[in-house]
Amino acid sequence: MGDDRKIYFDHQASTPVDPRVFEAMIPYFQERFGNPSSHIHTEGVRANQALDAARGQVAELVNSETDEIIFTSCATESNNLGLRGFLKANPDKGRHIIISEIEHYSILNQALKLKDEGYEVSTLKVAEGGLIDPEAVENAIREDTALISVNLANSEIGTIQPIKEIAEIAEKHGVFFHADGAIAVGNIPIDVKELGIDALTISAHNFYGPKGIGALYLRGGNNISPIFEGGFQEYGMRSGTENVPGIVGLGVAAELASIEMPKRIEHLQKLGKMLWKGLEEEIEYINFTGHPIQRLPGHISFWIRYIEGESLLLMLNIKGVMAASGSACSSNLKGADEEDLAASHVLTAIGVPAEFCSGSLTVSMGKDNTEEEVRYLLDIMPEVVEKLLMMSPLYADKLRGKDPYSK
Amino acid sequence: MGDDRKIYFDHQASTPVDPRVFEAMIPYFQERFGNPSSHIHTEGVRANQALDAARGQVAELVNSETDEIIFTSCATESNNLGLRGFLKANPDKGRHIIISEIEHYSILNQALKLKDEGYEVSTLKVAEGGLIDPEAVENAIREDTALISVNLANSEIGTIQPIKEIAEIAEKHGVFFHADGAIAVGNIPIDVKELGIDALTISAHNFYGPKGIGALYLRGGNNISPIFEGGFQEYGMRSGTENVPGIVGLGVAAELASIEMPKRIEHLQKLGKMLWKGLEEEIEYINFTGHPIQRLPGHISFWIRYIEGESLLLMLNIKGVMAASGSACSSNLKGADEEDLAASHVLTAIGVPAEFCSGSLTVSMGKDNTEEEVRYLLDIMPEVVEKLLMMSPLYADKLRGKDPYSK
Amino acid sequence: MTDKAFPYSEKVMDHFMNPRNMGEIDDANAIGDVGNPACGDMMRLYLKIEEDKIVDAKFKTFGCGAAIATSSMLTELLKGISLEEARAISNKAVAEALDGLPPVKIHCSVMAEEALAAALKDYEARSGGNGSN
Amino acid sequence: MTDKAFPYSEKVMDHFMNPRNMGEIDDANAIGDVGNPACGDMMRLYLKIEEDKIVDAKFKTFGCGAAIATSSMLTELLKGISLEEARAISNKAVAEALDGLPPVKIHCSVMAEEALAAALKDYEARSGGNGSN
Ligand SMILES: Cc1ncc(COP(=O)(O)O)c(C=O)c1O
Ligand SMILES: Cc1ncc(COP(=O)(O)O)c(C=O)c1O
Repeated sequence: MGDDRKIYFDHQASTPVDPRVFEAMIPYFQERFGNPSSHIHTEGVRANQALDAARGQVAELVNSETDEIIFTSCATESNNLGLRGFLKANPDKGRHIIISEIEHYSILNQALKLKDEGYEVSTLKVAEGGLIDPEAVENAIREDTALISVNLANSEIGTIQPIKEIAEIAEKHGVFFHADGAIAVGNIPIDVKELGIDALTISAHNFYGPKGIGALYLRGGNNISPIFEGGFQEYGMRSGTENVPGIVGLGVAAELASIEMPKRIEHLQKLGKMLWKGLEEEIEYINFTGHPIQRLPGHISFWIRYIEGESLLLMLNIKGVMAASGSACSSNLKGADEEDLAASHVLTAIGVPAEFCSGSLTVSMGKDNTEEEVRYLLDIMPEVVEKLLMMSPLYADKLRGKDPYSK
Repeated sequence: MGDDRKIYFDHQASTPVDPRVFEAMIPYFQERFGNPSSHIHTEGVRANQALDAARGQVAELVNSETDEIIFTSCATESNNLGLRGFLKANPDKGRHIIISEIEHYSILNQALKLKDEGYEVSTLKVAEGGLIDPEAVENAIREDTALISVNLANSEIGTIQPIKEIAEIAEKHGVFFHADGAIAVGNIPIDVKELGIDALTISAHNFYGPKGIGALYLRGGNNISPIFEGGFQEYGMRSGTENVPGIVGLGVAAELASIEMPKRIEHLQKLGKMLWKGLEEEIEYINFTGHPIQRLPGHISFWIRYIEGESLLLMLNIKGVMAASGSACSSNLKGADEEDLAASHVLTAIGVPAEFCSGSLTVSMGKDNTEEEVRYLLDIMPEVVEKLLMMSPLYADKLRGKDPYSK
Repeated sequence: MTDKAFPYSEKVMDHFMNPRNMGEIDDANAIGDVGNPACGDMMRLYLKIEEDKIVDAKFKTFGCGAAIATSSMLTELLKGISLEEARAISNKAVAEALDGLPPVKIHCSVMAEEALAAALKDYEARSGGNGSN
Repeated sequence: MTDKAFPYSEKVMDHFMNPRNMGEIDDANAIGDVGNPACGDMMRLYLKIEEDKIVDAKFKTFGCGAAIATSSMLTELLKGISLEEARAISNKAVAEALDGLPPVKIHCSVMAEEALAAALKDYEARSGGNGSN
């Protein structure tokens, strides 16, 4: 299988823990392993201090108050706490919610459950580049709208939403506004005060922190109920012994992101442009997805006519390049039923015809990727694509003049 | 503050991660950091294989099938998934549940919420040693009993419940039976098949695994609903990107526990006996709590007449000994209201008068504690107790013949 | 609930990377065209049948790794066998020949069986229905 | 929502470990006995008052670290001051003198204030009520 090169271009699915983050976590496994609820003894106090410090670091990253950060186990949990927790605590706020059609499953499937429970859900359409129209949000708001939830950036197509504009509308109408920042926080500048949002989902493993830890920013004064009961940790909003090393890791990842973000973004934008341009020049049947400008730095998504995405990914992987078809963390094929194999809801939403969605690819670069790695991908793409085109009955048809993609 | 001795006697609150567990986790932070849902590339596949291996190790520890183990973020979540998840999926099973009065807050507070939602809750009394009477369980079962949940071992008083007997009764009446094994699994032998239970809560940080990871054993054929929605990880029962290093750690902790348990128990029983005997001989006003025999190895709990628990703990901590007053992980004093300062529900349940509960202490030893450490505690206890007695107005009254503890 | 999923078996990967009999048969007398790109998979099977015997088999496939590997394996199994033997080839046989497929990819082997059935039906139609059982 | 809780300040720990004025005053002419063990805290304050001046103060306390430290600090504050000055001592003053208390322990300083009030009331009762304002 060629050389042993391993190029990781799937940072939207997960990122490696930064060595400095890991270094900071180490003491909390074996030495400083106390339970933060053990207030009375040294180890408990130390654990508590670690929590406080991390809370401050995360607050700093998003410009919130320290006590507006609630630690959770993942972005999925934060999304559930943000929506379900708010609705539970505010049953009088109405039975209508607004989301977009390109949300992560942790929002979409909640919306489905909420529908079962009698809520009405307005699902906003997006434009071709994946952008939500703030005006559409305003039009969707009703007397009984309890909340709006929108993803800050989409993992599959990279599009960054006009959050500030939507937040202004939400505020104007007094509607609670949650932004799913799972793959945005730590990767692009986010200032909750400047944006004016009520809640924000934060995911450590998407910006060089560990898996198993997330957070929810909740603007002071907002009331939410926990989604599970217990010993009242996290201001009573998230029970369970705190994942201290994970929280410490999230904190340090946040601090590093605060400091290094401009440098990281500059680097990723350069790589992104290089890849975009290279692919555009070399791959004849390529179609880029998502917004050309309002997108995550270093995130390139596309589909290629006549060839299927998984087989392309598999071939790239054999050549040492790891990328994703759609959102890797959005669904679990293990034991899933056939439905999950259907075209991505995000791609159909941005107008890619269902029959072409299975060709979609997401290349998401990280701070440690290099130009040389991008060059390597550009080097191998043409032959891999050619090989799959040769196998494709659709391409054969096209060569015979019956192009399935030209109507 | 004397020498720099640090003796950790608070293993019921949390345990240090075993060096071998930590060693096994290390690669999954920086090298093998893939998202298990990234099925198509090498890093995703590796992450997936790590999950499978850990699932097998945990299954082995409790003698379940591999696919009967669902990973969660903590015991609190497992308890909520076990109860709430079952009730959600089985609304036709009735609106009555049975718990005991010495459950952890993650069960007690759920029961309160369930009451609000129209469920009826029978709360079983316990005997002086903290034991639940299986006959009382049988008497509490009604036509509409949906589930029974009982803690396998209690963190505050160490008592181990007659789970097999209760499970037989539950089975006889066709009632779902969940056991909260948070501090029992990994510390005493547990065989779900032999016990005949439907669900079991597992907590990694209570047996030398990391914080931030737990599991729920769910007997095949039982149906539960997730408590939050998302991308269908963990057989659709627990969404969110998996905490891979945490899961790997839980797996190895389980394997080590499987292998070393007899040795660990023997060691802890020896330490426990030594401490019990020593305290009995040296501390005049001591009262042990919990069951003298049916208790966690290495777990000693007691209260001392005339003196208060927190001040005793503080003094011990200054002398380098870390122990707990009641269950450290059961409540969070940070920002809690005065109510939390009330007497422990567990101690009042076993008949300790409320006015004495604040004197309670839990010394929970671990596999790496030594006889020398026990001897040290026995050495310092008399002078610490004496100092607090001298400060106590209650003791002064007793010396004057007005003993508040003798009626 | 199942625990085996990805990765593919080595055999699947081998057939994916080095597909056997990939291409078209210009003078095929049996073509099976099944699936469609909207479902993520499309397979076109070409057979050359002489005197109730499959003398050549080729394919073109648009689809995932499993789809390509099952196509490749199917053509391998078909080459040189009689029509009767071919009719007995089930999706399970193809999957087994590949040392198994992940549960979510079983449909690929079903597609292979369907492609074969379609090709045999095409052959019957072309030959006036005299090739049936 | 608050973030500062334990640990206690160094001053609290110092007064807890080395309580000042621990004990009883045999000829106290003002005793304040408040709290009860069921609430986790009980404090008994002994004062020796001469000509409207507190010449001695001692305590016995059953309670947590904060309860003991506030008792100790209260007696320190009281020694040598006039009754009028004593009446002005609030729970806040005691807490502040200890460099603050965790929010959940504020009730300990309240108990100190109550013990003082009870002792002063006891003094008034003993001296026929002529010490009040
Ligand atoms: C019996 C029992 N169940 C559940 C828990 C909750 O564990 P965690 O805080 O790790 O979620 C505890 C904590 O001590 C416990 O003792
Ligand atoms: C926008 C968005 N929200 C939420 C999630 C869920 O994250 P996790 O699986 O870490 O809980 C993802 C995962 O990719 C995501 O892309």
